[in-house]
Amino acid sequence: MDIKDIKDLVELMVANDLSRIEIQQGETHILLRRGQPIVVSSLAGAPAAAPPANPAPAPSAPVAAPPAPVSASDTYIRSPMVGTFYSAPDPDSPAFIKVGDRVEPDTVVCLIEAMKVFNEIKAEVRGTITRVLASNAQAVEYDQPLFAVAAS
Amino acid sequence: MDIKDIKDLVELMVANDLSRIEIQQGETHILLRRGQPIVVSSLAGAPAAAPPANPAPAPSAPVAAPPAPVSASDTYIRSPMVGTFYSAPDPDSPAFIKVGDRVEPDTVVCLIEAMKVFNEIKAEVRGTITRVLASNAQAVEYDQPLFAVAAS
Amino acid sequence: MFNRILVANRGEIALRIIRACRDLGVQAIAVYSRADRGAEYLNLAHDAICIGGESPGSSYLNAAAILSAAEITDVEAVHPGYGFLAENATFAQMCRDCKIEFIGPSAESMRLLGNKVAAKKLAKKSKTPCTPGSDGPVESEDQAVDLASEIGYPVMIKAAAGGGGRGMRAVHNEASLRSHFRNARAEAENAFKDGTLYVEKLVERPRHVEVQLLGDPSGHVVHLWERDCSLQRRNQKLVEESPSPHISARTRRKICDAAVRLARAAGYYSAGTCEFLVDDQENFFFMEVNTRIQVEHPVTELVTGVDLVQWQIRIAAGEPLKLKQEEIEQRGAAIECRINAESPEEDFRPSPGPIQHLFLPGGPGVRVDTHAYSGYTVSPYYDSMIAKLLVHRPTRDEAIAAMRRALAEFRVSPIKTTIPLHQKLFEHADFLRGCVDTGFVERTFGPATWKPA
Amino acid sequence: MFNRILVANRGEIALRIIRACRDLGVQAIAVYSRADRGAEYLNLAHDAICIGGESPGSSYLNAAAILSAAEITDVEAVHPGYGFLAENATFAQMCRDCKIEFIGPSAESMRLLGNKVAAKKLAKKSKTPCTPGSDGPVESEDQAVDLASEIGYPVMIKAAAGGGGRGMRAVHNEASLRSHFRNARAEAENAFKDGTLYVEKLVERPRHVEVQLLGDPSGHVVHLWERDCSLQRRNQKLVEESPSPHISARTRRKICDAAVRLARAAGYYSAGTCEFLVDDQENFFFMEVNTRIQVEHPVTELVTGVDLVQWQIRIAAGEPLKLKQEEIEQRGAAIECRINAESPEEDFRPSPGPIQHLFLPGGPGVRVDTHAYSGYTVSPYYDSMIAKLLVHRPTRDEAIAAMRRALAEFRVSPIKTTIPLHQKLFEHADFLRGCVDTGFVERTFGPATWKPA
Repeated sequence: MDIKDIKDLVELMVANDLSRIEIQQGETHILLRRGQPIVVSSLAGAPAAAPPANPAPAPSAPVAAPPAPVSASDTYIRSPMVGTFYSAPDPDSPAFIKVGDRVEPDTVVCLIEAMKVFNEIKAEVRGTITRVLASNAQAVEYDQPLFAVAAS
Repeated sequence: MDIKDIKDLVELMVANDLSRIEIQQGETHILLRRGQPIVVSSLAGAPAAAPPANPAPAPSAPVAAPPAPVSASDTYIRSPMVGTFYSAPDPDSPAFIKVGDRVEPDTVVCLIEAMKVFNEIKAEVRGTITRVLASNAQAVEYDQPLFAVAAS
Repeated sequence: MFNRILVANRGEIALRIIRACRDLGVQAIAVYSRADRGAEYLNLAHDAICIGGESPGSSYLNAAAILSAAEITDVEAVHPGYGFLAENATFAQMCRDCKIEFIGPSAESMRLLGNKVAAKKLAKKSKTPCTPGSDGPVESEDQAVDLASEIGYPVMIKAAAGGGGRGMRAVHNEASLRSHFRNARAEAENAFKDGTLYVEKLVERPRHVEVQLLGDPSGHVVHLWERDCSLQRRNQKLVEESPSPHISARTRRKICDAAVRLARAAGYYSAGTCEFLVDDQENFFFMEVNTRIQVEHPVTELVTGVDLVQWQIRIAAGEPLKLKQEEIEQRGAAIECRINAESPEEDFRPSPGPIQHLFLPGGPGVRVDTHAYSGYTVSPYYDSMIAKLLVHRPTRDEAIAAMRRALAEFRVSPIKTTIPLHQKLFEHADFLRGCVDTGFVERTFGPATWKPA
Repeated sequence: MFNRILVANRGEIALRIIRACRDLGVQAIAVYSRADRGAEYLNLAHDAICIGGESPGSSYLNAAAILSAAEITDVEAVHPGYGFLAENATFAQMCRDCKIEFIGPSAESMRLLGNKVAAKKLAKKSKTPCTPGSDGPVESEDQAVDLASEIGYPVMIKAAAGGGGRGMRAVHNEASLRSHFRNARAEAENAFKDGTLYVEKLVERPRHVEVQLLGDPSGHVVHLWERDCSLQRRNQKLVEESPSPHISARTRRKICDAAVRLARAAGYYSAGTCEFLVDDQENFFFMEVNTRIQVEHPVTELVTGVDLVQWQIRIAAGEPLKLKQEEIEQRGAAIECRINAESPEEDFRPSPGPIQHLFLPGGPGVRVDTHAYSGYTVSPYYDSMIAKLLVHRPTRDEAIAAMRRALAEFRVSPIKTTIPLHQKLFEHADFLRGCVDTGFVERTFGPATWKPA
């Protein structure tokens, strides 16, 4: 990753009117944003299917499962990457957040492990957690809703 | 053609709720009808494309041409067979009918020649001819509108 | 070559003939009934003309209407496809009397082979093995009983003019023979206006193996190897394949040579098919000759690389059949599934109506012949086949895997199709092992097997 | 054989790989970007997982996301398809470091052959003819000028790391060489982060002929004959065929043997393609090796009957390559048209958007590879190819007739496609005679020819 790549990505964002690009590659982590922070409501598109708890499913058990229930009024904190969801910094600690907690854009809400790297995921929105949609150690897709938030 | 075939055709009509079957085979001519005489308006389906005047078109000239203009209020006397349309009993005689003439169901409106046999075509409807849609010696398809009739 | 021919049929076979015409640079004139107006395949013809109403009798079976259409469109030949008038010798003669070539064999050989008794006589003459039985009409019930006890039960009662299983009865003893003889005759009377019956030995658990033939009027006849059509339901073929998994190379040679001998004896030309029954010991018995192109002809096209419909047209146009027997190879394995608009769950009741979504399979080794598309309406007036799905792969096992893949890709809604039955067939051990007979489908997938899970 | 592999690509090639997996009984896990969510082909995979946003950088080019997906779905191998990460040696190494097999050649041979200068060195070592030119990087403008005057104009400036025509310049005299040298270097810098240039003799009116290769790690390498891809527009292939109409049987042998020698010298395994330029005298010059499956691979599958994608997977799973060179026949003629969602009338501007009606061609000799269907939306984020239309017939003339027929059947609306261009190509005397070069399309079908009639 050098400045050239960043330039390309920015061009790409402008050309395609993307509001956010986030890339995690080995050690490198890049987050680009344009305009207001992305807040996708279920009206803007069906949420991704939620993978099952087992991060390495048996060949017989497909990853896809019925999507988590969502309501039009909610907004979501979505997974910015494919990986494994962890609700707490370590098995002995309490979860980063629970239903009813207020979050600020920079509040860390969970960890997602990808390629042996644990990534702190921030809320990116301001509001109150209404539901937790992913369970600890669950495999998650890109764009998958992790938390429902009543914005404020 | 024997009584068995007729029986089959009748079964077919009943099974498929057909209102009319007409068959011309060499010398044989068969007409079967159920319910009221068939009167198809242009609402009931687009009219057949009208073949051009030349009954034996050059390979370059396709038979199909833009359909004759039709209006929803009209009903049609349609060709009961594929063949060549003749508006008069012979070249020296006047046409069987012209615009403005009243027709009864058994009024002969034209001849259609198929397999060297000249078939007298009857109006099958009661009304006044509003337009003549086929021209003399023109090749016509089955079901093609020949005359527009204001029913009465 | 012809400049212009009339395609006297509908649906997928009309499209198949139109495609052959385009490949040959011949103008195809399509005919259609009011029910088929607006079908997409008509746009692929040079021109299309409406010849009658929905009922086949007023359109596709209406010889006068078809010949009138041929006259006003100035065609040089008529291709009848299969079904409808394809095996009607009178129609063939009518065409030729009008100086319009009928794309098929001579009316004489159609008549000769169309009559089962005459065809069987010819078969014997040309040393083609036949099932033991009455070598002619059986006049009376008693005569039938005597014959049956002589050749031994079970025996088959068949209509001389028969086809499609009508007028056919399998009987296992004198009592059932006597009880079925009369109604078989009545059925034949109704179906074919000819009550002539004959009786022959019933081949038990038979395989259906047929040989594809091509010939020209000069007497040059070749075979294009066999097709196995043992997967049938009520005498309707469901799956066809080549090579046959049931016969050895030696039997293959013998059966193909026998078919060629018979065709030569009949002075046969154009495309045709000689059908045989084959028992477990690979004994084969002549059944009948179909004097038309068949639904399942693409199976042979895939394994031989020969375009059968193009050859029908070429031969009718007077081209000599250039194929040499030793050049015709049977390469790899090909299988066809007939996809019908029928509901297997409801005893295969036809399921006509509009198709909202149609996703066709594709990719390696797949051929699809269909006149259907998203937005097409399956008409209730004609047979329910909406597509022929074929695969061609180096081996039978690979062909089966490819067919499973293609069946999974094939999506039709909302109408019901036979795809679920085909998917069951392609998982069944007996079919995979290649040992099924013509009764297999009804024994294995009868109504009981379709109870809602 | 693997139980489960990840398909690290999208569109038709993802579907192609999924089909190969189904035929092999391997579970395919598809990955998709937010733009491809809901695409039909994803339903044919055992499972599908979203790996990123619309931009390739965040999804199909995102090695970390793909490997994370591979980890959580527990696959044993990754198939990269073509484009995206297919020729990225680093990604191949990353996969193998994670104990996930990369379905392709070794990272070493990818690096070796990915570098034009190194590849050319190897070609010379293995007696594969190369275009005369700098046998290494050209450091300065002056050095380039000296070399050019030595080998004679016209010459080609090329980027060592190049591809897709970027960093390439044809110059016909010293002035234009000097003026283009600098911006070619800048372009190479931008495109490949490597400004290394080299200079070689420009082959005028060249044909593009490439040889399909298969090899296994034991060193067994075979060729599957050639493809002719001379019909190009701005270095993008439009039509590919096999056999090449441009070369004699003798040249065919020589060029195929040369490709095999080079692959052996590179210790190459899996599927690959060796590209050559051929001049009017049938002299051929090595261009480059593509270390991936190619868009046009089905052309070779049709003439040889060999499933290339299945073999890629088999070889990656450790199966020995069982094909013997003498058993690989080139049968009949196959042609592919790339159907792109582009408007020929508007200088081939991409024409993305929803497809309302899609009627695919079918019937004898036709193969269609497409992920599109009625209701599919062509995404603006990725390349514009929506289908590969292929025909396979006994002769080139018959293949051309079949392609004309299939192009006429192919209906896509309302988006614009390149079908009108293909229809013009298949009527053009030069193409029919089989004498075109890589500049033919731009010379003959430039913007001027698309003026509204």
